[in-house]
Amino acid sequence: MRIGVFICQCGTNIAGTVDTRAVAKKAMEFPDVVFAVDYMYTCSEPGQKEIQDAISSHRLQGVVVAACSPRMHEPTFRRAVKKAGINPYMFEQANIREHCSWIGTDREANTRKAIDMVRMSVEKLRRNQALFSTQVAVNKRVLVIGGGVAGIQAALDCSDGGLEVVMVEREPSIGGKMAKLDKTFPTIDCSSCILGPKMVDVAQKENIRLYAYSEVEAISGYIGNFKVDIRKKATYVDWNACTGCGECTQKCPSKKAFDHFNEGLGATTAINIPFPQAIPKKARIDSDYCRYLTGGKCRVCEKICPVKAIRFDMKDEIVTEEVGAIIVASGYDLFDARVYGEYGGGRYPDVISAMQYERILSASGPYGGHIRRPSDGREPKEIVFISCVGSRDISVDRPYCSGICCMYIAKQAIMTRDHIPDSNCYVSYMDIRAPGKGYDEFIRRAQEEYGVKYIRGRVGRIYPRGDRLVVQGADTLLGVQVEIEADLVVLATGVECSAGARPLAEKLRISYDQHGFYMESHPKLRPVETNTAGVFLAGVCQGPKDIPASVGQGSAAASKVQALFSRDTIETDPQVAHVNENMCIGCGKCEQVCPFGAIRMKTLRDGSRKSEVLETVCQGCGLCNATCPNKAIQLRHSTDDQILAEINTLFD
Amino acid sequence: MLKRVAYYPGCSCEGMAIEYDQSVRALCYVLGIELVGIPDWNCCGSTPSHSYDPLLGAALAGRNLAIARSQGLDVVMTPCPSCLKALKTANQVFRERPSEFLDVLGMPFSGDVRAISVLQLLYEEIGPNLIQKAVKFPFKNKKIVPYYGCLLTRPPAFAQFDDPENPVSMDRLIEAAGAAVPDFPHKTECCGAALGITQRDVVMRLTGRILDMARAVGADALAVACPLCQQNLDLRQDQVNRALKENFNLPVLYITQIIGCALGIDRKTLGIEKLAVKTDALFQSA
Amino acid sequence: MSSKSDAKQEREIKIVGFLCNWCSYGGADTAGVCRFRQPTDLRIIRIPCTGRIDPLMIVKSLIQGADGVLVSGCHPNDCHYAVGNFYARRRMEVLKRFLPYMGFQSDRFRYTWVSASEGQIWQQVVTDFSETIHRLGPNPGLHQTVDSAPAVSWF
Amino acid sequence: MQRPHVLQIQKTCDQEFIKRVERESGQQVSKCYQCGNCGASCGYTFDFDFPVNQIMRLVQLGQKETVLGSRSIWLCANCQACTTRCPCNIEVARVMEALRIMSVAEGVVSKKNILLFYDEFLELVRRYGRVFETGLVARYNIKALKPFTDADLGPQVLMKGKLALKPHKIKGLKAIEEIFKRFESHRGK
Ligand SMILES: Cc1cc2nc3c(=O)[nH]c(=O)nc-3n(C[C@H](O)[C@H](O)[C@H](O)COP(=O)(O)OP(=O)(O)OC[C@H]3O[C@@H](n4cnc5c(N)ncnc54)[C@H](O)[C@@H]3O)c2cc1C
Ligand SMILES: Cc1cc2nc3c(=O)[nH]c(=O)nc-3n(C[C@H](O)[C@H](O)[C@H](O)COP(=O)(O)OP(=O)(O)OC[C@H]3O[C@@H](n4cnc5c(N)ncnc54)[C@H](O)[C@@H]3O)c2cc1C
Ligand code: SF4
Ligand code: SF4
Ligand code: SF4
Ligand code: SF4
Ligand code: SF4
Ligand code: SF4
Ligand code: SF4
Ligand code: SF4
Repeated sequence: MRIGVFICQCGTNIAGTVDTRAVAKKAMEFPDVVFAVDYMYTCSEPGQKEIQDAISSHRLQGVVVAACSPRMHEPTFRRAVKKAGINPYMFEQANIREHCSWIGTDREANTRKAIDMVRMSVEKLRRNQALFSTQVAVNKRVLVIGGGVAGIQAALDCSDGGLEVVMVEREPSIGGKMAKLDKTFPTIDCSSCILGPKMVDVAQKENIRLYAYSEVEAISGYIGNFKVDIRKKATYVDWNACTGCGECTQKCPSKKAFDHFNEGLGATTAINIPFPQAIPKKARIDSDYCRYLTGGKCRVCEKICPVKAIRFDMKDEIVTEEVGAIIVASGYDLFDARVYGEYGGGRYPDVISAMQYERILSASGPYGGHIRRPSDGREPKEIVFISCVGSRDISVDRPYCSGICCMYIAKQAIMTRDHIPDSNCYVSYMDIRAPGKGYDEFIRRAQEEYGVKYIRGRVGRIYPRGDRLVVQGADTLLGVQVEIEADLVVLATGVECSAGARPLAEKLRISYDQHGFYMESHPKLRPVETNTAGVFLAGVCQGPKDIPASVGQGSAAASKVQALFSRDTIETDPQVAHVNENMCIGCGKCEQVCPFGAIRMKTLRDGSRKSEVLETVCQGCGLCNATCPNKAIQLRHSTDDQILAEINTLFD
Repeated sequence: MLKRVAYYPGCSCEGMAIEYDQSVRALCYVLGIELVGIPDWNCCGSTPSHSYDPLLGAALAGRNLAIARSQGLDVVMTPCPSCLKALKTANQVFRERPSEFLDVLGMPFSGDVRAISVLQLLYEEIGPNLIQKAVKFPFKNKKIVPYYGCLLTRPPAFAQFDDPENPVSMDRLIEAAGAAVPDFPHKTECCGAALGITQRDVVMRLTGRILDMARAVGADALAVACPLCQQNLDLRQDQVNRALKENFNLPVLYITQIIGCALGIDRKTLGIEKLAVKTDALFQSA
Repeated sequence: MSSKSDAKQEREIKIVGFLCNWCSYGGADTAGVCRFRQPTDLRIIRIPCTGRIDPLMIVKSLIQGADGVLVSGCHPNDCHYAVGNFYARRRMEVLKRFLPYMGFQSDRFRYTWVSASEGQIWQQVVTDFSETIHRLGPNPGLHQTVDSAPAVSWF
Repeated sequence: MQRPHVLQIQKTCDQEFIKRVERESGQQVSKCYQCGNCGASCGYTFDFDFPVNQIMRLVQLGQKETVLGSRSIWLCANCQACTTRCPCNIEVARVMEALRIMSVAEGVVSKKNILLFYDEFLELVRRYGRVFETGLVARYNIKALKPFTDADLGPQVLMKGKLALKPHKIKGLKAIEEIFKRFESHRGK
């Protein structure tokens, strides 16, 4: 084999701590290497050209690039060598940047390490085989998990592009958090006015199939061909029949059911429609509160319902859908402020969360849009907002910034001053994070135009005095303690991963960070892709963000799906397992361990049993390879031979 | 349930807090807990020793633990939170800097003698339920607010007892004794601690705040579990009244005295008459 | 650590690392991108999944003269291939017990779970393991030959 | 302490000091992001010359003289409110304690009377093995030249038999003395 080696300097990123020239020189001594050179920016256009020219002038049959991580540029270089006529799998990349030049400054040690790494790549390359992808048909349907604003946007964009969409929403209605909001920053748009029409679109588009009050049970398959089991949870109402007239909710005698939509402020009936604009607008019975389902007596709704939609014997049901791509938009939950004992730990009714305040502000909320305090219904005059509750706080394991609360506090303070002109609003803050377009101006408006008083310093504790709450804080700019007697305290509780985010990730085989937010493929360059082909991310499930960013990501994920579906077939990854039938003894161990059911045992004409790999199903994990007692099944591009060669060459 | 513990009264229980000592002993006797004295115990060093390397205080406190160990006991109970802190610190310093600690202490030390407060003993080992059953003279129609002070539950990782922001152990015990417990926001606000002598004005202000809140929530009395708290709130109440031009008249009892009374132990035995603010109103049925 | 004088005095320490592509290799990338300083003794081999590792590869590395072997993959339940790391864990637990029997100090082999976001943890793992190996010194090689070791089934 | 008009950071930042505080308190002061919660929670802020969050800030900037000479570190009652509420898990009270110890060692204690009280206390422990309040208050009052501190309390506590007039000497005084001695020689090292 004729091998060419290209050592990248990456400007000074590599050359700063690795003697790239020396590495190139040394590489010339390795077996089969006929050409080696170092180059400033190998991935740049002239850099790639350099490789392609060398391929033709030196009649190279394989290429090693020692540069950044292959997770970064392997696809780039594979494309480049392919253009020059070499099979893309006759390429190896040694990671001398992330794993070498960037982790230490000892130039000699780094150079020795880089030489070793190039040597390993060369030895592996010498055992590479040309591999060829096959084509598989793509099922051009897309699953969207989560019907918040991010999921809605993704679904509508896909639908507009002519794709069939399956949407699964855990709650009885889509809309997510945004449906609960009153107004939205940085302009003061009415939330339901801008979200409502989109929700209606979801219901009306013929190519969107909505499963509300449903969850993903299991997922199998791979990009282009996923199979999804969906659990439709029992609503005890036949939604095909229910017209959403609401008669049942008027008459239901169980009136103390927890009102999820209003964040527990006020109560609802056991059979309820979550909110007037709900999509789908159907009734559901909350089995925890229904007198018949818990106590065996009542059935009032059944009598009332004009279309006889009530089904007390309804059970969960599993349906299966087949799709070619998945967009995850499962959103977030809010931090439970009860762990803050110093803020009352949930014991004071007038210390509320910002989402509760959002409901209080809303005309469709529990108080009809009049600002009142939950304890006695009095209109509050002194309102304190506390930022970073359950954010940027290591002691409660939430070290990250939630990114949205600085902005929504300003919004809520503005709305408060708007509703109650003779009120005083105070914001206790540590830093103000408002980097979006028009955002800082919005914060300034709160202070300058609306007279909201910002106090720099965290609040130490809150305690009641009479019917008011004493907020004991600090003004660190003045270096003093401050006390505010408040009628109402609003806690800007932070964003945390949605309940169930981790098990859902495990079903999808995507990764999540230590706080449960889903990992994108690359934080800068592949922000909506995951490492599992065909699974994309949108919205807060990937990390805290506001509505504009969630919508942007929803559209981005949709366009990724459209790009994927713009072809009728996709290339499979040829780095899959392969059986050498002569060596296979038919023990079946590989079949047992394969997590994807990609191995079948077959019987040859001579009666012997052999293993066979379904190449489109195989994901290339190599479990079978490690398991096979006879080493008859080998993972292509990562064979035993290749790995052992990499080890051996280190100690020659 | 613990039946037998080593007892470390601490210096203040020999003097200013003598009634705390009396009531602890009487209560434990009635509840069937044997208090085994630590022979020839010495002062635990308390806060002052910490102006120097914590080793000194740790070694002073450590000697008492070592003696308790040699008596075959593995739990030391003390009524005083400062002593409790010192005893626990000894174990902590032993874990963190064993060789230096042993050097200074100069006697065998195993680090396995647990230190608990009398409150912890009452709440965790005996429990409000048992106490409620034993109550003969409940404080009917009386409001008693629990004041925990700063050290009993803080910092939580060190104290390993109750909740740092809203402790409830004393609340439950007072309720068991038949009194009502209003929500008291200043349960753990610092009273001024040992600064009483050196910085009296500071203590006046902090103690005043606590008394003020107790009055505001309608307290007939306060319950405490710390000699320093008691001293600041009770003995200095007159000073506070003068300094702040107030007229507080709030009895401040040790939690052991309150339970003791409810169980029917003689008030004299409990040292009630040694308190500065008169308690008569508390014992008149309303 | 791997300072020049060190390298001159004794033969350079070499540690072989098997890292799964999805988590730990990414974690090592993250550590690099964040410029977290690490010792340079580690030579990383990228594999799709820790489940790909045949324990004999680890033994082979040690026989060849590796001073240490570090295996790292996705956290349990976070495996890109669902269960690969569970198989790996079982195999490596068995291996750990057999290493001394084969004449190797079991401290020369370690496995851990590091995700792609955990650059800092990767730094700690590498630093700590390298320190351990430096303490143990160069691998003296086999005390007994593998031939005398029993055939081991890895399940 | 007087606030500097212009803080010339390069000239006054003492890196060694920062390291020593970190070593002796076991806390990493750079973790503090100046939220102010400790200052908000501390009952003594009104009497401090620098709220405790500013003490943390001064340590971050290596302002050794200002910090060690501050009133705050001596008025701190070690109540642990700051430690309990610090969102960065800093044991702030341990930093305060380390600063007190350092200020004694450097001889720059601002509140000499408080140290005096503590020293008198320890002297009694050394002499008798236990502390008796009468002796403590009396000795302190004399040395602090405040002969009448708490004199108003005297009669009532006396009457109630709460004040021992004579110290209780423990038997193991030798052991106590040895602890002090070993401690002193240890500190000398
Ligand atoms: C008090 C407050 C005020 C705010 N104000 C503003 C504002 O003024 N302007 C602004 O830009 N942003 C604001 N935000 C932020 C805004 O709420 C979010 O940016 C936005 O809602 C994110 O949308 P999402 O679709 O990613 O998540 P979500 O709205 O959380 O939607 C996720 C959806 O997925 C569903 N789901 C979750 N798990 C599953 C599952 N396993 N299976 C199926 N379905 C699932 C959920 O039920 C939900 O319907 C505010 C946030 C708060 C807390
Ligand atoms: C000092 C500095 C450091 C930064 N560091 C980071 C960092 O570490 N991480 C990070 O995420 N971001 C960083 N950023 C931000 C980052 O640079 C931008 O987010 C990003 O480059 C934006 O890309 P863009 O394509 O939108 O714009 P640009 O990079 O500005 O690209 C716009 C292109 O359009 C061309 N163009 C302009 N007008 C016309 C026209 N009329 N016709 C044709 N072509 C036109 C321009 O010549 C240019 O090539 C940094 C920015 C600065 C200033
Ligand atoms: S190939 Fe990688 S290492 Fe080289 S210049 Fe490009 S980014 Fe840098
Ligand atoms: S269940 Fe019946 S009564 Fe209730 S909303 Fe539906 S149609 Fe109306
Ligand atoms: S049966 Fe249940 S849901 Fe229906 S009306 Fe009665 S309580 Fe309400
Ligand atoms: S956005 Fe503002 S309030 Fe929210 S966590 Fe970040 S800094 Fe705190
Ligand atoms: S590599 Fe083997 S075990 Fe893994 S998916 Fe493919 S066939 Fe199955
Ligand atoms: S494990 Fe190996 S030998 Fe056994 S059936 Fe599979 S390929 Fe054949
Ligand atoms: S420990 Fe000291 S600094 Fe901290 S809150 Fe208490 S008195 Fe203030
Ligand atoms: S509470 Fe902690 S982080 Fe906040 S200012 Fe005090 S020490 Fe710093």
